[in-house]
Amino acid sequence: MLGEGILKGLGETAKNFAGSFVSKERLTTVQYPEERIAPIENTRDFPFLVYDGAEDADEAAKLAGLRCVACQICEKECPPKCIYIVKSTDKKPDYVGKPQIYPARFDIDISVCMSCQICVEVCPFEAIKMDTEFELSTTDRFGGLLFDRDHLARSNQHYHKIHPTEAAEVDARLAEEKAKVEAKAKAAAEAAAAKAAAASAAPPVVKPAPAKEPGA
Amino acid sequence: MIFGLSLVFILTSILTVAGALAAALLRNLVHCALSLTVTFAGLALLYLQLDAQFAGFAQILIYIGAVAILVVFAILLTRGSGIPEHRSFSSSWLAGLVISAGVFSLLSWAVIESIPASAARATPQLTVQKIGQALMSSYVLPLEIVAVLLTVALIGAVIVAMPESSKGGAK
Amino acid sequence: MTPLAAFLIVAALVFAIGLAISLTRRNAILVLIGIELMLNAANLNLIAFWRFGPHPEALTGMMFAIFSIAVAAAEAAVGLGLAIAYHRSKKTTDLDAMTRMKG
Amino acid sequence: MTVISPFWTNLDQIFVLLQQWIESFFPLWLQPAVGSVLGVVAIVAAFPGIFALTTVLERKGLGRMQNRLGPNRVGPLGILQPVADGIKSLTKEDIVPLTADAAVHFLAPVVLVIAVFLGFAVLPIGRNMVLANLDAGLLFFFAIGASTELSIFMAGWSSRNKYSLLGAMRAVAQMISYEVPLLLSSVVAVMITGSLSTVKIVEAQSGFTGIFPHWYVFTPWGFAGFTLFVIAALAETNRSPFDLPEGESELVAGYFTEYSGFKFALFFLGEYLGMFSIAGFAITLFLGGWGAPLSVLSFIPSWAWFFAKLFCAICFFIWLRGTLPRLRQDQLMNFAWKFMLPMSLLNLLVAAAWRFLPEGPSRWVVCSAVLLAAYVLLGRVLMRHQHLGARSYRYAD
Repeated sequence: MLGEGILKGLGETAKNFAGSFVSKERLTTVQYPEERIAPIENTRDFPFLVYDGAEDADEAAKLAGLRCVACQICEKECPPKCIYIVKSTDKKPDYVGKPQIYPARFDIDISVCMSCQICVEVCPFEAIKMDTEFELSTTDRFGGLLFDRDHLARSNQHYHKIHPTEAAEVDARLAEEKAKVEAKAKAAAEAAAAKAAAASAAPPVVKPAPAKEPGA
Repeated sequence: MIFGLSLVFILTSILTVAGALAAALLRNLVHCALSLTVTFAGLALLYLQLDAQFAGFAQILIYIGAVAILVVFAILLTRGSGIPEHRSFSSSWLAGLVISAGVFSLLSWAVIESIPASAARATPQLTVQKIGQALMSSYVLPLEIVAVLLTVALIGAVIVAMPESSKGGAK
Repeated sequence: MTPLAAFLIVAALVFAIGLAISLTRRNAILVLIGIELMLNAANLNLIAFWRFGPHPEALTGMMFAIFSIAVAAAEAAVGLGLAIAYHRSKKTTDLDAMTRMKG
Repeated sequence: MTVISPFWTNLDQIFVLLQQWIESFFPLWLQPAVGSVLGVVAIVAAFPGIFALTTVLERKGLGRMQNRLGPNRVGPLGILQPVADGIKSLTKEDIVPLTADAAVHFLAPVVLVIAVFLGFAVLPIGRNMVLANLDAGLLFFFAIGASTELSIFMAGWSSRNKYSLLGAMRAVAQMISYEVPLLLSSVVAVMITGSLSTVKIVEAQSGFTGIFPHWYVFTPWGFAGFTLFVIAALAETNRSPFDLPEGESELVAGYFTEYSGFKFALFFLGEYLGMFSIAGFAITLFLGGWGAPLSVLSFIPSWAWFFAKLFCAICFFIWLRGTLPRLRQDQLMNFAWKFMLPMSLLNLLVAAAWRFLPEGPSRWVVCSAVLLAAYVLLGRVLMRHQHLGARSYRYAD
């Protein structure tokens, strides 16, 4: 019969219309500035540099804890080429104490960045992660959106706050690596000490069979 | 009341004549058609002044509503014509002008000479109902004839204007 | 200058302009517009005479005008149909070129 | 008619009394002019006000139908949204394309709004509250309605771009082919009333039997005429299922693509006012104009009833817009010439039969039977070659 479909359709919209006044959960609109929904776990907006140190550390402490060693892999891998790194001339000790180069200048132009997270994936040192901060509007279109190293550096605690699970894994891996390095360093130190002791106890004897292979 | 005529009449007649002149002189075809519509509207107003309400509204409905759109559609359908815009006047335009001027002077001379200054008639009591009854009683034959004529004419116009391909089947 | 004479003058003027259009313009559709104007001028005459005539309640003038409006509309349709058909076959609506009846 | 106490009659005639009171300040020869000017001012103020209200109503209503809130930022509950839209359209820059034909481009919205406002002259808003009580009022309205097509064509042609010309052609073709059923379905009410004057049509529907009014919509031919009139009215004003000319998806915005700023607002106003005037006429012809729906309620002023019915008509238009998908051009034309036209011609026949059959249930049964049979038959003819089975996706499933 002609017109049946129309009446069914009208009934449907009428039900929606009436329903929206009656049951509140039908209306899914979130009044953005006033109400906010919590960002889900792996939201990502623009990268930031991680440093191990206190949340409110000063410039020097931030730089000291900075994990980035200016290897420029992320700069090369970044599709829109929005990362610019200038290596430093001197070195600074990293989290295991080994002296490493650090970025004298590390700029990201977030107006170019497309939040693809490739820099995070390629970074071997867990130095760059994706932030969830999206209210970054500025009046100045060029300078305002070009973040330098100090602006990008955020503490590990912040990283834990925004991506808890991921941060935990990263910390576990770093701790384990640190432990391995220390174990090796300790073993190397023992071997050095043993050799030094052996050398001092029998200097004239021909070099004895090598000592036990240090712990693998 | 300038020399015996009401102001409204003068304004509408100026509007009508201006529209007609514009239709004659304008170069762009669609502008001619639109000025034609202005003339139709002016004429409808003149009918209303002559208390011919039904004729005035019928004029608006039929002419402005349908014929003007028909003319404009025809103009659009025949746009690719070969006439270069600048030579839109036919070769013997002067003769045409002289003839129409002669006709106009003849008509106006006849009008001024023959019409006695008769007193203004009382406005006739005219309702649409009377027109309806007249249509049904004394004019029923012309009504039927016009009805038949309209259908035949329009079907003919459609067949004439139909593109060759679909008409081929009719042969 | 009685109102009737004024109306007739206006009608004559519109008629003359319609005649001028159809005589001087080259485009077939504009000639049809000219004819349309002439028909309208005639209608105006009819209604003017009906209104100022001896017995207006006889409705003859106005009925005549209404029928003539209907007929003029039909005529316009047929005329435009012809113009479109001619344009489709000969790709021009130039009146000076329409000299042969064939085709 | 129950005796209406003087207070209510005054309230009912409050606008007429107001008009006479203001007229009394002027010299006698000037009074009719002042009266009509007041009427015009009232209409030009009232209906654009309703237009502003409708834009909010439409956006909130459509929102609610789609499980979302309508605009609620500007003013409490979004009431000031039309003010914001108005200022926005006034301050927006008015761009006229270079190749456009400036004169016609400017005239098109003006002609549209003038034609639509003229249509309100013969609309009876309340008891003896009609601006121009013309003897052939309905014919005047349809004559003016016919001239809006011209303004749409002027807009489409003068903006000199393919999309607007296409949109204009579609709009004009649609309006012309739906004007025929619109006129024929209104002739039914004229035939039974015996007069073209809108005031007489409303008076013919103002009687009550028991508490039910004599509205035409409660008779079989009246109901059929009403539905045909409303469907044709939707097409005439390019709204809801028939808004193909402004098909955003393929025609950008149809004939008013090249308009911006105030001229676009004028087109918008013209379209909405067209909707109000045609809804007003549907009310006048079939829903008893300013008559009260129940004799008991006739103490409420007549103009209040008219505007209440207009409000319901607007809500119905919005409801339809929220529900129905857009019709394709050929479906649109098919529907007009193959369903609407035969139905309205048949409706004329049924109304004639209704008039000459004796009173009582017999003519109800005959008329409704004829109309229903025709509806089912025509419906089947139209739906014959449409396989309305479940929709099959070639690749999806």
